[in-house]
Amino acid sequence: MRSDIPLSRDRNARLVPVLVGVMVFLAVLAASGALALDNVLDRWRRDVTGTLTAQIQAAPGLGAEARAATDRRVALALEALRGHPAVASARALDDAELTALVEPWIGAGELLDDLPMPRLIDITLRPGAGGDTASDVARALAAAVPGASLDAHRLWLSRLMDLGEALGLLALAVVAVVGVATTLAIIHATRAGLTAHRPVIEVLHLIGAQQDYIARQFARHALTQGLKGGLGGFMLALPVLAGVGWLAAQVEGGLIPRVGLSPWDWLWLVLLPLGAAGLSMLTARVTVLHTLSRMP
Amino acid sequence: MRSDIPLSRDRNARLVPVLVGVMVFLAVLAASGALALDNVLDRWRRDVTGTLTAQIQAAPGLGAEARAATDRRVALALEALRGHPAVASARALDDAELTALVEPWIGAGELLDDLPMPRLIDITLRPGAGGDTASDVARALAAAVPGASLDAHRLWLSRLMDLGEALGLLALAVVAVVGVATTLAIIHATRAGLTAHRPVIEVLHLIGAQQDYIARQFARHALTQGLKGGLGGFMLALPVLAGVGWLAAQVEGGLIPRVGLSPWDWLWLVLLPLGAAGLSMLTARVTVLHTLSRMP
Amino acid sequence: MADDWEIADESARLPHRPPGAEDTAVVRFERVGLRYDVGPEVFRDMSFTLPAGSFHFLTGGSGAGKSTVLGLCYLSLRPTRGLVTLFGHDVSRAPTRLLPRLRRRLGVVFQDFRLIEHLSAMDNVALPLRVAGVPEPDIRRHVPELLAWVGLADHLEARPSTLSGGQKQRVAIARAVINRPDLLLADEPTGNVDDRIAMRLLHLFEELNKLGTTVLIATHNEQLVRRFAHPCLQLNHGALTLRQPEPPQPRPGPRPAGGLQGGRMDRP
Amino acid sequence: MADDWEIADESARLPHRPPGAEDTAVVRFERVGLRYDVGPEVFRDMSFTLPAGSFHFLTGGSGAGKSTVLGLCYLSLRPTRGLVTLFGHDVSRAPTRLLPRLRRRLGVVFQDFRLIEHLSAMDNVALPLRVAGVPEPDIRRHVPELLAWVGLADHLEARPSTLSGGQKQRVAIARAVINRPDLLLADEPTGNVDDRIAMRLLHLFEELNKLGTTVLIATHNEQLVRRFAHPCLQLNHGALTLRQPEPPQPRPGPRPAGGLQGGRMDRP
Ligand SMILES: Nc1ncnc2c1ncn2[C@@H]1O[C@H](COP(=O)(O)OP(=O)(O)OP(=O)(O)O)[C@@H](O)[C@H]1O
Ligand SMILES: Nc1ncnc2c1ncn2[C@@H]1O[C@H](COP(=O)(O)OP(=O)(O)OP(=O)(O)O)[C@@H](O)[C@H]1O
Ligand SMILES: [Mg+2]
Ligand SMILES: [Mg+2]
Repeated sequence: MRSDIPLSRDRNARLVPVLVGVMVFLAVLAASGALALDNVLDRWRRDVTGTLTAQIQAAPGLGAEARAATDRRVALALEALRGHPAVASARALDDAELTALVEPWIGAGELLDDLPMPRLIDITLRPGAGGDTASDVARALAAAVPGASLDAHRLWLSRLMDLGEALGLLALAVVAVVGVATTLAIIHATRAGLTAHRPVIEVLHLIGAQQDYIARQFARHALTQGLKGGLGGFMLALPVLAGVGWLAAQVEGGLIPRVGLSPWDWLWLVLLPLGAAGLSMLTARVTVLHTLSRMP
Repeated sequence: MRSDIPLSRDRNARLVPVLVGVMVFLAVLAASGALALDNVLDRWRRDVTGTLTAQIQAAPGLGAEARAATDRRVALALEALRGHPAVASARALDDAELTALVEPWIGAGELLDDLPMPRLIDITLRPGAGGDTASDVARALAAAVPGASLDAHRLWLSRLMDLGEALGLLALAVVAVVGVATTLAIIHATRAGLTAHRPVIEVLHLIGAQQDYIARQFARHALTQGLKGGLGGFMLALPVLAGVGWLAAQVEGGLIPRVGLSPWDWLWLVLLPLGAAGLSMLTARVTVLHTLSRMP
Repeated sequence: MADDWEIADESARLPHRPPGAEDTAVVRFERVGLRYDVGPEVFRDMSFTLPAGSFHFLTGGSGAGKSTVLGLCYLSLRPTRGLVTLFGHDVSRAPTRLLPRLRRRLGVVFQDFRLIEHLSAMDNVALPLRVAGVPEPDIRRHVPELLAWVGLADHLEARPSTLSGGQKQRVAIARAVINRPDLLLADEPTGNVDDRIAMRLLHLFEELNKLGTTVLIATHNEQLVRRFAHPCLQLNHGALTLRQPEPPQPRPGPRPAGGLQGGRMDRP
Repeated sequence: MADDWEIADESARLPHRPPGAEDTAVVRFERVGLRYDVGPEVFRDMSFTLPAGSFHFLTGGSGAGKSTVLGLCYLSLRPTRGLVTLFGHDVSRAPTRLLPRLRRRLGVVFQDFRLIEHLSAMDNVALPLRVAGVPEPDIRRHVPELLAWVGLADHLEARPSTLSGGQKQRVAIARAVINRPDLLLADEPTGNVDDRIAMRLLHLFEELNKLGTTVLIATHNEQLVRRFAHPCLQLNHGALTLRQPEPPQPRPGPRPAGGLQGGRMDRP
């Protein structure tokens, strides 16, 4: 393509790239936050949905006899659970698993062997189990086996999940609001940048340039500026994201899954600066054509 | 004060208020998020720090005898706990409290009375108890009373708390980053708005206006514009905050405390638009004085 | 410069204006009236015709409406009433697609120059050629030549803000004539230059006129009008009168022979 | 208008210039040189003096440096070499605090007008008064009077962009003279108006001059220079020569008696 009007020599017009940069920066932060939250929720969902844990109190006393009594209770509980219509499968955790679970809280050692440890049963529910299934199973279990109860912990986690999902929706809503604000700001900055160019548009018009020729000049200029700003803002956001990721990795507990972004998430994030630049370009085009349409 | 140069008649200069508005809007959202998170953490902290719950398994069997045996275990556990140097006080939950706790999971009714319910003991630790105090207490308790254990649930919550605190720090960091970006954007928009006024500054200068007179005109203009934009952005953020608050209220669980902002928090939020307007004013003043200082 | 500016096959470039058809109207006003927004009518019932190849001055007091008449001719304004035709097209009813093509046949010197501030003198003058899609090597050849001819060889890369008033005006004139327009409209084109340069610029316009360009020059400079024997449209209280040139006066000094060639004019 | 513009106690307003001290230099250039950035020197070793109460023209070809000389006088430029004094102060060494006070004693008509686009004609003209802290009621009285006098009574509230070229120029002149400056610098002040208005404006400048204002007018209009018998500074290739007025020519038509009074000039 032949040489065009060198609009980019206009040194006053640094505002648009800087503002697009700041906006993309903020939008990337907001979007990656929402995406990471969504990922966490996803893992929780996979962990929690459709599973329960039953706890069977150990029979009193120490020694082999008491153990045998406890084993019987567990067998009884398993039978009761497997008979329940909502339960797909039930599996008792073995000693090693139990020890591993308790160890962090009470410490390892021979002490553990002496304690009358409660037993745990992993229950998988049939798909489509309703919200009160857990209470139903709990009642059935308690009736069948004395000293057996459902683990409130898991139940509570499932509630936390609901909360998390609602918070996720909320985060998405906030991201949407940030997105709208960002979009408006980019549109406005681009248009304001063009008001400084109104005399140029007028002269080009009076010189006999086609509307499309003029609009293309400015759209290309805006695209370049928007890309510069958008990619700049994106680049600035990367170290911040890395820092946040590092902090998050530091605090990862057993419950909180690894916070991270999938390749698909990255694709979404990369679309933000490109979208901002495209938006700036489109705004320039529409604004210029609108300005021209009001000139005779 | 006498009539001044009516800068506000310049209709092209709507960019600065709009951008200040968008920036304040985003900053208010970010800051109120951080403040609300801080509040949640604060309540968790108050709930969790220095308290533990011990669980005492019910003695096997039903009826008064078994109950009495369980009561003895509780008394034993209380004694052991009160004797522990890290424990400030220990209190057994009474039947009503226990029933209230279990009810949501298992359902109310006579069934409950029949079940051998485990007992709970609220433990308050002495201030300054270290991180491994809980394990220490747990070991002492398990040694003293068979079937007694510390509630892993609370322990886990304390870990969640640590996570939450780290996340809170992280949120503050993000808010700081947003704040810096916002500040830069407002400074830049104000300066860009002034480039359009450079000929005016020049003419005023050549006409013999004092530097301070010129700077004051533009600073006042920028303050007005900044206030307009900042308060606008703040007003727009209010319904969003209300919506988020409503959503949060919907999902409040027993564990998640009420998400809300204190009057002090609101003071901080109100400072944002005022600060933005002040920033805009200061930027205008500095920019004009700088521009003037480079004119002979 | 010379080769490109001397005529060669002018008729080929102007198929719409067969040689000898001097009576073809390039601009025709018929009972034209114009008002800005809600203001009073600047003029009304104005009628005149600029035949192809003619050369007219347009005079009138400050605020009489000269720039307004020119604005109607270069399609920056639409008549509130009446008919304006340009190259035979009714401008009020011409389809929008057509207007850029009409505008490219015009050269306009604006009273306030309207140079693009962030472009160099060269890029400003090159603008009409770029817009018309002229190949870049041609632009690189023609533009410096024309700028040298108006005395700005040393200022090719200068931004308009670093040029003196008269230098800006000459850049504006160069931009108006660079594409050898069919109709040249100049608004006070000599207000910022001294008499010598004014003469030289007027000769440039006459030279273009001889190549077939229709010329209309709005000016306050009575001397200029008297010195160049061309008919003059006089605007007075919204009424237009045509004044035929007085019997030719002696021209000041011999007219330069190689009209459009010649050296620099800067700091004469 | 008349009362305020007719002299009353001029000496009281100008304590720095005792009556009769005509030899006091308002502007003095001593071997002044100036270059823009890295460009060539526009002129060098320029020396001249404008005594208090004098009236000079400044002529020279386009790009000769007239606007540059004026820019040095109104403290928009600093000399690269040599000494410029204004009202007896060396402008290169005067403390920054002092400069605004010196500038308020000037009235400047810029070649490109430099009107503030978003202010009405009235507000533009009122600017020097506002800056000097004149009470608003006085502003409301003086400004419309002066604008009426230059023929813009109908355009008090017009934005500069809706004014014709000559109307803008008259607003610029009104702004320059509204505070009865001690030194009036005008750059091509009649480039956009017809001869009648040019005469009228020149008479305004002479009237001010009689009240004690020192006047320096840069112009290309040889006719004007010839018609008003004032000394003329001629710039030529960076060198300045002073030309004393030729023996007085017959003035064109009787000079208006009530010099600064009179009707409107719009669309004469
Ligand atoms: N954009 C506009 N909006 C409103 N009024 C305008 C506009 N442009 C010009 N006018 C008015 O129209 C009248 C004619 O203006 P015009 O510019 O045509 O005068 P002119 O003959 O070119 O004068 P000059 O010689 O001073 O340039 C003037 O009174 C002017 O105030
Ligand atoms: N800001 C600037 N930067 C660089 N060069 C400049 C600047 N202003 C003027 N010049 C150059 O200085 C020289 C003198 O310019 P000046 O404006 O003083 O001329 P002038 O006599 O006023 O001409 P005119 O009659 O055309 O207005 C010119 O060659 C011009 O290009
Ligand atoms: Mg005009
Ligand atoms: Mg000049």
